[in-house]
Amino acid sequence: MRNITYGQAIREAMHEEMIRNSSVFIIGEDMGVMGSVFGLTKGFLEEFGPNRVIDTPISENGFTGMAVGAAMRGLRPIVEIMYIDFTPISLDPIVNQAAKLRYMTGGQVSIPLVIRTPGGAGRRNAGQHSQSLEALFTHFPGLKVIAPGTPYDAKGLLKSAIRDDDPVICVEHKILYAKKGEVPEEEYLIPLGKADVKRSGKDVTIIAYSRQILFALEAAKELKKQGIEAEVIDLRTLVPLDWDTIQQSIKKTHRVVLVQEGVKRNGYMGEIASQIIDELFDYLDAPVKRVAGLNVIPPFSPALEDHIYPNPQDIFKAVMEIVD
Amino acid sequence: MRNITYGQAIREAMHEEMIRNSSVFIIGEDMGVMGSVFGLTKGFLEEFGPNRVIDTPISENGFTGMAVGAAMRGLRPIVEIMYIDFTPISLDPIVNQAAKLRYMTGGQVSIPLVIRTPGGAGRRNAGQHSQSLEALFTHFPGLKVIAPGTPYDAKGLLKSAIRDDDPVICVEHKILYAKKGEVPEEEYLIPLGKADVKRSGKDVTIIAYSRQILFALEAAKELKKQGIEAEVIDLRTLVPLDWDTIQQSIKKTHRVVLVQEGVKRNGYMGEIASQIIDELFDYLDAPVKRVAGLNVIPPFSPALEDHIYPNPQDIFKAVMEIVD
Amino acid sequence: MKKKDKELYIKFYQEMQRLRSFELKASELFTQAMLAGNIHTYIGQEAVAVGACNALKESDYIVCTHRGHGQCIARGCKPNLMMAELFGKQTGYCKGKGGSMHIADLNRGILGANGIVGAGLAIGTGSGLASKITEKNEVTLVFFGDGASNEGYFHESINMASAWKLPVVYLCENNKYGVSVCIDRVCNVEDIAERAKAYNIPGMIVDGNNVFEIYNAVQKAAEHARQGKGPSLIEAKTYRYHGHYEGDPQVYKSKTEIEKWLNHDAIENIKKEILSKGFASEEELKIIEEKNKAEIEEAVAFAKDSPYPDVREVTDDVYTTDNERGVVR
Amino acid sequence: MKKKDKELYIKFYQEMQRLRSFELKASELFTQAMLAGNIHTYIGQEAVAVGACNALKESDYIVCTHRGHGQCIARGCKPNLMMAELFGKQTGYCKGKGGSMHIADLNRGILGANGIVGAGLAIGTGSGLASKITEKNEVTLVFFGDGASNEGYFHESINMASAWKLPVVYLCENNKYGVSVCIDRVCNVEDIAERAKAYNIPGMIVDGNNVFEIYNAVQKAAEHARQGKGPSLIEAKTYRYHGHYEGDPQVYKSKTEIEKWLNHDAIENIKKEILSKGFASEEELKIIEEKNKAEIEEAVAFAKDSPYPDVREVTDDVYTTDNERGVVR
Ligand SMILES: Cc1ncc(C[n+]2csc(CCOP(=O)(O)OP(=O)(O)O)c2C)c(N)n1
Ligand SMILES: Cc1ncc(C[n+]2csc(CCOP(=O)(O)OP(=O)(O)O)c2C)c(N)n1
Ligand SMILES: [Mg+2]
Ligand SMILES: [Mg+2]
Repeated sequence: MRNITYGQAIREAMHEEMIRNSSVFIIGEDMGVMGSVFGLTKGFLEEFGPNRVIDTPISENGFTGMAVGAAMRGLRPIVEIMYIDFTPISLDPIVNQAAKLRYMTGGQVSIPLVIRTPGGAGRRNAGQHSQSLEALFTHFPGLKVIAPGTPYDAKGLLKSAIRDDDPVICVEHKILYAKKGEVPEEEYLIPLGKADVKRSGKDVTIIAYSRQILFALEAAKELKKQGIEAEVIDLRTLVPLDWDTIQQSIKKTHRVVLVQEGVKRNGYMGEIASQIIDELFDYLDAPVKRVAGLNVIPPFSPALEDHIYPNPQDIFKAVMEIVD
Repeated sequence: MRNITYGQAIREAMHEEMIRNSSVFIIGEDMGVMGSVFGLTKGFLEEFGPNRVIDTPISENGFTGMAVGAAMRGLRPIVEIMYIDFTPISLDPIVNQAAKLRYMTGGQVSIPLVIRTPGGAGRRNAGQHSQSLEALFTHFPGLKVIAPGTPYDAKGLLKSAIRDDDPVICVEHKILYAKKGEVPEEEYLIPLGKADVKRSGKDVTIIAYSRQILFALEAAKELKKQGIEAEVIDLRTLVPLDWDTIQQSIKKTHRVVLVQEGVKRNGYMGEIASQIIDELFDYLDAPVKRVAGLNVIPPFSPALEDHIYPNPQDIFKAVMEIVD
Repeated sequence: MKKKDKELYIKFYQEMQRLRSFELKASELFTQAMLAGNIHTYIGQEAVAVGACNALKESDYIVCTHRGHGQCIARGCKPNLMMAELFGKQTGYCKGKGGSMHIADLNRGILGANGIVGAGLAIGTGSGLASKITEKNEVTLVFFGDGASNEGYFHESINMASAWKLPVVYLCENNKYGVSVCIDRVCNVEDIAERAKAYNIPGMIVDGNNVFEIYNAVQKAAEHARQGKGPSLIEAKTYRYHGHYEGDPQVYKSKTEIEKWLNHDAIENIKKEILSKGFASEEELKIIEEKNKAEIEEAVAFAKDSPYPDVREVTDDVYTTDNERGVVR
Repeated sequence: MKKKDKELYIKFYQEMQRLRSFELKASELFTQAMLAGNIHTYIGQEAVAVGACNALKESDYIVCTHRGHGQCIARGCKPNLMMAELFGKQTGYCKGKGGSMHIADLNRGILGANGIVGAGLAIGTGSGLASKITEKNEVTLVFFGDGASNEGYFHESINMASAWKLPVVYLCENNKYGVSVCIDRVCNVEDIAERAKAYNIPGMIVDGNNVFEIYNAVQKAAEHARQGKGPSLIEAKTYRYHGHYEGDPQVYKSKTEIEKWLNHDAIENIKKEILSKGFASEEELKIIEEKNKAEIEEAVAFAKDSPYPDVREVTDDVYTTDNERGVVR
């Protein structure tokens, strides 16, 4: 199979869906003439024209709110918020409008909106350009949240998201954009809400998503050298959650390590941990460990930044703490 | 001791601190001429003048950002965001500015800012005026978060918050404003980061905050009739967390129920649950139960609204599930 | 022309009077604790909604404010389904889930009221964008308040609409107050319409208590938009008679100010004109009033008789697809 | 007067040339992968910062943008501590925690650069509010870009400053682009300064490549503010020579446009004037240049020699009080 980057996979997903459905359009900063700051929409303006590839002013709150309005009118906007760190400046239209309008109107409208936004540290972009804020969105009913970790998943999930009739937040990871992986030429979709067992194992379950899934797989390789077979579950979709896959795995392994890049306190893995402890208590042979980002602001210095989020070694160690 | 309302207690806290320190000022919508929509600052404008009690336009993002700037200049602003539901429209200055400026400037500045904002359901205010969003703030390092449940705690904590050199989010509950409780005439402070054991017990620990602490105490009374002695811990401060009090209790009771009003998914009790299961696993005799709001948007109808958040009965039942 | 004049006068009177009847009843019911939550009444501002909505076509869209009852009814919402919504009943426009601040009726191009001041400006602008993208000749009219004009939403939305010539009419209902705060205290321009200059679009000031002025201005602005010339900003100077919410003691208003506006009531004025022009007699107007009242009474009866939503509905409609899983955990 | 003229010419030349030296060096280091993250250089816009900062008093404040190096240096920041910050070293202004986009120096009234476009507008306005509350006669100058003028922050901040007559000078560096987007495509007014009308405050347009024009305009605006007359909006028309970030291929700019601006370079222009007026000789200017360069080289050496922050510092300074507990769980 061919290998393409995660960025290219996202580009293909948007491209195919824009061809498939003329209601799909792209709106965001630098999406047109520049083809997005990460280069994901190069050539789109020429191909689809300025009505469907819209370069906005720096008005995140405004254009996200506009996308909600356009979605109420039956269009299918794909909004890019250039960095997830800017979603706090455009949160109202996401969490008070897009997430709620269907419910508050008694089901009169659907909001088929996708918000793509890259998060993640590792590029020395400092405190306001390196956060992982997916946890915010999981707290608002009405939103669906995806966070792919591979090119294959990114393409299949984003295509499904664009076709979905609910608002979907697609959390990408900027470090992944350049990472390659197998992606078929043929069209495929990955349903929202299906986790993926990226590696089978019987001794411990490692649950992760986005970039950390790669680290979890690396850790699993090291663990194998110690004779430990880790099962690695990639959530892929955070909401709705694929509980079946989680529980099946834990019922088999009886041990679980949860991994997220973002700030530990009230990150999404706290939610997963507490569902596990509530419902699978009797299956657990060890504490549920979280491996997560420090409770700090992302620092700029290369000497500091790599210490704030988990690496494969951290995952390895956490597993070693709970297997004996 | 005299009985005053929670609203009155908050009012007194602000009043005393404004007298004590001329750097303290109030800024927000309808704080001056009207004395705030909940009546908490009536008379303040006359007493302290328009430079210290500022009626703003409807510009939450702007005036919250201004408060950050004023705090950098050494003043101590108390911002009111009229409903916590509007914090998504003013989140950037809170989470990207106030929370981060100290760290990002290498410790050059402190941001002695208090943001008071009422949350909570129960007043048939529908989806955009009834949320409990404290969980958002707990995810941002650099912020402290308090959520008092009684007049006594509200006054003592808010006074400490105003004196604190870090940004503090004070999450109030609109249903509590009219609730009365004992508050001494004499000045007192309650330190940030200290939980309060509101009731001692040996059979189960119930942890809650804000309005749910009252429900937890009601449930405890009912449980007593069943011969179950519940220990009720009021977190009061969500960040920094008083882990000592939590762990001491659980090491004694071996059972814990966590209660929050807000949406369950990724609410703050998920965080507490996962800390417990990670660090106190061996002390637990039963699953950690969360009693929390449904994962829905607050509905308007009185026939629906009271079903979305926990009541004492729900807490009672959750305890009964894990004691035998 | 005379013929049309007469019809319009009567129509406007009937509609404005109808809005007021609805709101007076809602206010009364609220005071009797029959309604839950808060309501923000439109009493005093009727001319704005009636003038504006009559200037639009059926295929057009509107976006309402938190003070949206009048705007919805003027656009054709049924008082009984509205009233049922205020009661929190299953038969309401939003099945009881939205309440006073969130009434929408997509069948009439009503994209909804909003509880977030200013949010409607972006939503309406997005509707304008949708019309542009789909090359439809519809206009979107956005109602918003003087207070809302100080939100970032206002600036960002109108800037984009003007840059892209979107078919939107921005109609500011300047009733002088955002809750208790007089716009003069928090804004350095005399008129909100001045702000049109910041976007190089037409700005118009109209007497918001003169239904014809509004009607004409909106027609003009809508035509401008339909011709692809982009948005306009209309400021309608008006006044709300009741508090911001029912029960608000309005300490922030002076008696003289209140009286001045009561003496310039849109409904009273048109009534006088109708009588003086001989378009209708006192009795004929009385009949209109009675009919309106009866309709509102019926609406109340309908609302009272309607069932509350079933508790199980509380988890419906969070999501369009896969709702159950999205709600369960 | 002549004397002062001469001094000013030389001073401005020296300072502008210094900023450019710093930025050219930073750009070079970035290309050599010596710097981490992104940097946004100020090359081409030097006149704005130098003119503006020289018009302020020591007790005044400034707020910078993400493109803030030049603004900081013009206000007196030390190139070595700046460079150390760009290197992520412990000796930098922010101990390596902020980097290029977050340099602040509270000792010089520099309230910091900001990575959130527009946020500085509110922070600076808040600083103005603080001056008003404490009845200090300080002025706060807010640098921001043409792109930032489309954020809600712009509207909300200037509206409040104008309503309350806060001592703030809003200085828009209109370099025509926000990243790749030409302001003309996303804004319907010719000049950002037009927007001053929406707040009824003075709006001025100046040649942003003429340091004296900026100097004079800011002096005037600062004086206006100091007299309690409130804020002003100054638009300085300028141009950035490099990409938005280093490495940006700038596909969005035309050659003719670039050339036009290169032919109107602030530093070249003042140099020519100095020579033609006989304020200094080529050699004297060369000496200034060499001195600047030497200072920058020293700064680089300082930065290179400085230690990185210790890993343990990563959890410091999240909180002022009770930091450890706030970070641990
Ligand atoms: C973002 C936001 N801020 C504040 C409020 C509270 N609030 C509701 S209505 C209102 C006043 C709005 O004033 P205006 O826009 O003039 O409309 P009016 O009430 O006069 O019709 C305020 C402040 C809100 N609902 N949303
Ligand atoms: C809120 C926000 N949106 C977007 C960005 C990404 N971004 C950084 S600089 C910039 C352009 C800013 O343009 P302008 O204000 O004109 O300043 P200039 O770069 O031209 O100096 C953008 C879009 C950001 N940092 N913050
Ligand atoms: Mg108003
Ligand atoms: Mg620019």
